Amino acid sequence: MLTTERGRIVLGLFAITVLGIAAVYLFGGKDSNLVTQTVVTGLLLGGVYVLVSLGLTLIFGVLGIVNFAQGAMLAMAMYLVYFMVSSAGINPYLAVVLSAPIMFGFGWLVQSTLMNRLITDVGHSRPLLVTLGLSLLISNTLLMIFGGRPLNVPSPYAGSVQILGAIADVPRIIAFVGAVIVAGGLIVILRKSPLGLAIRAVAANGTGASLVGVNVKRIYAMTFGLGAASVGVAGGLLAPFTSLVPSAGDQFTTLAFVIVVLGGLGSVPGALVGGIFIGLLQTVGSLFLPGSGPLLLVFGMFVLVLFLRPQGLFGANK
Amino acid sequence: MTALGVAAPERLADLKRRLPTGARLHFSVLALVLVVMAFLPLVVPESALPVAIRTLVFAIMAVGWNLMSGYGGMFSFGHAAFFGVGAYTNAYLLTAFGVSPWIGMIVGAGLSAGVGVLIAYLCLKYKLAGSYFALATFAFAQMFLLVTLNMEFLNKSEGINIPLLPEESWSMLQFDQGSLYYYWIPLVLLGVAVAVSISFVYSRPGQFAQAIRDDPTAAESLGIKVMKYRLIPVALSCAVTAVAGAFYTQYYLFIGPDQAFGLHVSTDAIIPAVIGGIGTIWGPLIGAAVIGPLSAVVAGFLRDPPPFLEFLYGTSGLDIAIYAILLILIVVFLPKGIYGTIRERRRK
Amino acid sequence: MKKHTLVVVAVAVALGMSGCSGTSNVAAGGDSVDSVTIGSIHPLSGSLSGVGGLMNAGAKMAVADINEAGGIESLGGATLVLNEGDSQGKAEIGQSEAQRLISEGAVALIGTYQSDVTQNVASVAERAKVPLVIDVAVDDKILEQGYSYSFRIQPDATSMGASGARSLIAMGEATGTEIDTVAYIHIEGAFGGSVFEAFKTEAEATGITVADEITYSGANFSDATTQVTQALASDPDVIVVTGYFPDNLLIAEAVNALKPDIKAVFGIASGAYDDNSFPAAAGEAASNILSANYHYSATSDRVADIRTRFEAANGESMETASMLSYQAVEVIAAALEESGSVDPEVLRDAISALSLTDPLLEFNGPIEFDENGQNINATVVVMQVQDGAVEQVFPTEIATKEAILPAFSR
Amino acid sequence: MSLLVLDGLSKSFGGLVALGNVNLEIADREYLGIIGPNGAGKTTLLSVLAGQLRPTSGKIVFDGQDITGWSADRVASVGLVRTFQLMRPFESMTVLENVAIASHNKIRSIPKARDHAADVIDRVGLGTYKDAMSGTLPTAGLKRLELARALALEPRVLLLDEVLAGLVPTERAPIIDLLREIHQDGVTVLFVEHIMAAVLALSERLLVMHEGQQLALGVPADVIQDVAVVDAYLGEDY
Repeated sequence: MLTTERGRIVLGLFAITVLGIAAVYLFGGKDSNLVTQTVVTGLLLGGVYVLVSLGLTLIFGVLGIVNFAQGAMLAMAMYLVYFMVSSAGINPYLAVVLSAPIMFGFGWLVQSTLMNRLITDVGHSRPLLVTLGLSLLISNTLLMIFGGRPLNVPSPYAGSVQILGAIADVPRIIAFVGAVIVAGGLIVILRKSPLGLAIRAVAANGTGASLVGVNVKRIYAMTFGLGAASVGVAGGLLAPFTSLVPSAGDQFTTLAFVIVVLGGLGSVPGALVGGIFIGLLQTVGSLFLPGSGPLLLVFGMFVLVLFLRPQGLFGANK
Repeated sequence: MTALGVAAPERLADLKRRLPTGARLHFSVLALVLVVMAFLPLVVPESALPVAIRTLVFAIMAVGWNLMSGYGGMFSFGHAAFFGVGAYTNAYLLTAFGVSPWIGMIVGAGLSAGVGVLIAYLCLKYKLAGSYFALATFAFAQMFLLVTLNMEFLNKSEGINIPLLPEESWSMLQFDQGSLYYYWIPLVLLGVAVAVSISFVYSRPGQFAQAIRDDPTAAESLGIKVMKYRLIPVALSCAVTAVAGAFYTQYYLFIGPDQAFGLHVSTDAIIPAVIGGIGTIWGPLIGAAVIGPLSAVVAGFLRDPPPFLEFLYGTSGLDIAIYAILLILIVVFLPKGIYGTIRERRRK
Repeated sequence: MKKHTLVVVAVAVALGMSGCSGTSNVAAGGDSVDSVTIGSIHPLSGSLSGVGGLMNAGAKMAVADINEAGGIESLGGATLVLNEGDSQGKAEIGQSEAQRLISEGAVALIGTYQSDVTQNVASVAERAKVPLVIDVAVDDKILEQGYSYSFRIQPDATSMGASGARSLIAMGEATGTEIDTVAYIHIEGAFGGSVFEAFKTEAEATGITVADEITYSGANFSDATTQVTQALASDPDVIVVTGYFPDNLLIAEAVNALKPDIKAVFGIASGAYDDNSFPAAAGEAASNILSANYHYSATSDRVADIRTRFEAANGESMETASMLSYQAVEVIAAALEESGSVDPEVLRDAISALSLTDPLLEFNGPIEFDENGQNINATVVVMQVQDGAVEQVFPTEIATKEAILPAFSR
Repeated sequence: MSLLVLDGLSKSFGGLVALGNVNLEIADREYLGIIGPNGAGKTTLLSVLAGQLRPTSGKIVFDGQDITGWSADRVASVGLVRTFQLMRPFESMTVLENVAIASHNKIRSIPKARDHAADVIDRVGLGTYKDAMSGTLPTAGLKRLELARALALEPRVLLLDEVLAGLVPTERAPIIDLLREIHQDGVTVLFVEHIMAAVLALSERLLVMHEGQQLALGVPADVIQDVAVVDAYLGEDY
């Protein structure tokens, strides 16, 4: 029942997207090369959004934490990679392998020392304020250590390739592929591993899970850790094409929330589909709307989804 | 005169009878607090005045936020929307039509209440609660920001400047730099906001709103119109917040999209209320009194550190990092906020 | 009754406060004082803390240099003291910092980098009757308020757009490069919008077509490929760009990836293209990008000396914004010297009447302010990234390298 | 004439029929007991009557007025008031405030509403807890609070959902007395309850429900003899 409904939604969204793009080709009055380029760029941008949202969908979906430190954690991961690349001279993509476990440890620590004290809280204000404080703390600590001047991580694979006549930046393609791999990895962990089973049990019913012997607080810490590790990978993959400033991640925080709600809380495939959809919407939108117009489009859609399907595209009915 | 003299005690007695003891106590404390605070500028250095004024603005916003989110139980993460509507209404009416800021303040409060009621009505109609409600209000604030950026008549991203007058004017709410009226006026506005809070909390609609917050199903089964009594605190909340916005514009003589609708505006309203204690009369004030000066105090301390901390001097970002740590610690270790925790201890 | 007493008390106290707080204000009229305080306000934390920190360091260095050279002679060798403020990039914090600095005795202010913060600080300065020397802040509107205490060293947005257009045209003629159509990509908002409008007016007057105007939101911009592709759809000779560092970088990278058949990427008031960290950050993509902007003089020995010492002291290259902060302190010091007074109102008149020769930036002449407070000789020069370094290429009198135009051979 | 008429009342959730074609006429001042195993649809019936759930089909007529599909607050204000099996106090409030919320429905003045609430509280025997925070009450106290809030609305029909559940026998007796008293004061009562002794002691008629259907209706003594009832009800629970 659920799978068919999901199937319908994916199919529907896919059809809407394809029809939308077709309409832009046919009636948009834009050069077809431009549209192709826009679609390719949108897909790749979607990959970036997916990377940033994957961690959040776990943290928001399982723990119910509106994590406003998501962007700052992303910046932290980027600086980690920068530090490893600039001091040890290692390949940035190798540095990702190291930054993910470090970020996992960081996330685990945050949840077990701070956030776990707040889980009995019925309101949402305290976890939110703590992550807000955390975000300030992280970005200002980065400022103290690295300064505010833009830094950069050179990609060993800089350059671009042609896809269907459109130009695509190699580091961005790597990030896109990375997004799919991370999503796949998370799906496997959640579906196949004992930890994943425990996480899903806790997400579905924390009290019930604790009754059958699951250490809920430990699972919470692991989940936040897993979310942070995803952010760690994201930071590493984005660093080669981002100007590193302590606030570099902030612009992604709000969009990540839009994507996670759109996809459905805690749904990894939802974040994947949602991220790509928002990337496309924003990029194709920018063909027709100047300046912040596409962003307005994104938020307008966000509110519509909240009203009409608050459980998100992939979320189970409440 | 005699008639008045005779009537007054009667009226007072009547008032006493109508007001519950709790409300009477709160009103007395409020009067005392206002009187004490009115003399505050006389003892603090002049350079602290801007910080004190900013703190008062925070406090008004927090009192407003607390009405909707503390007593109404609807967590707003988009109070910037209501602050901004108040600020821009005042700025626009003043610059385009020369309308007095006092009137602009009232119009802005009304408009903001209307906007807030509409947004909350939509959110409640579609049964958004908790984080979803918060994110929806946040999305509306963001949309207001983006729309303002594209509104020619609101000067787009440039914002609106309040023209400087050659001399002080009560009707145009403009005084000399450093005038203490800039302190006393928001103090009075804060007093009014708190008085509104107290009256609301102990009123019939206020009691209904709190019952709905605690348990909407039970409240409805007792004959309470849930939607109506949820929207009343929303309207009051938005109006109070809009007043803060209007005063902000008059004091800073400038409002832009980011100053009006930025994310930090929403958090400025939330932080003092949470730090002080959600759903309490005095929480927002105490929270503002702690948080408002905190970053200035930390920054001041670091500008002139004791000798053994000399090496910290000039490290940019350190003041905010310390502020962030203090914020986290207060939130984590005082679950009900400063005032809420104290009250709880006292009860036990 | 009660109210009146309150007012009286308050006024008395306010008077008392202003009396005791201004340690140096009272010693007006050529009296010798030990020290003179200048307040500086820059974004030392927040997203602009990088450039804010550099500017603050520039101002600090100017103060140190002046003190080392004997302080303000006409005030009996009084030393300068820099009281530093952090706007955090927020207008209201900037305003309260300005008030704090003034109440702590600053006789003049410098700052602030952002237009909205500067706007707020300017109104504080005006009301407190303390001069504000704006080092960086581009918006025309700041000086259009009719304020008499605000002065700006850098050119405003409109004049940058217009002179950017003139420079581009002149360079095209000088190198024999035909420039008929341009596409313009700029950040949404007052800054981008007013530079663009001025450019368009000037360019169209000389027969250049502005074929397309593409705007983007600075709040959310992580890939410029669409914008650049869109700009290329109108088949321009040159893509003109106005925006901040990260967006400029993205645009340069997108152009490099697309390798279009255009003659140049030409930044006007661009945050990145003449920044010394840009060539390293963009690598190949930086190569031959042009930028019309105000710039520290690359031909002056005095500037070279300041920059060398700055880099030695701070470990970072001294950018133009930082040089402007240095310059702003010099302007105030010169006015102090001229007036021999620490009365801010007298100081204002001195700044207004100033003619400061040997400016640290490539300007048309000495720093002199018009009745609005705008430096009349402020102008832009054109720079180009050549062999991994930012070089001045136009006008030819101040060029450090010859311009490469067409910039790309494709 | 009947005070409350249920005409073909049905409620289903998705494919699940929670209430199937209930037809019932309840006279003014009647005391109707409703029994049935868990999941029989008793609470659903109360929720539909109280307006919390909208019936899938059928009609509810109260005092000659069709109230089908009315919102819960409207139903409550015309005098059809329910209590909850799982008690739902307003936890941030004292006992007095909890009850005053209900009193406020008819009484606008705050002190008068409080006086009224205090009377009701005394009547249900919670007088000593008047100023206690409602969250701190023991189960028996919360049951009385539920009752007090409902009574403060001065209902014509009381819909009681297991007010005796979770109480030890010594706590039950005074509440049973109270319920009898309320009924004698002229209130019609629909009494969903598991405690058979109380049901038999109070009810004038007894409705037995099973899987959403009316199984039997009549004088308690007769109904209880019915074999089907024994099978359906006692067979499961005892």
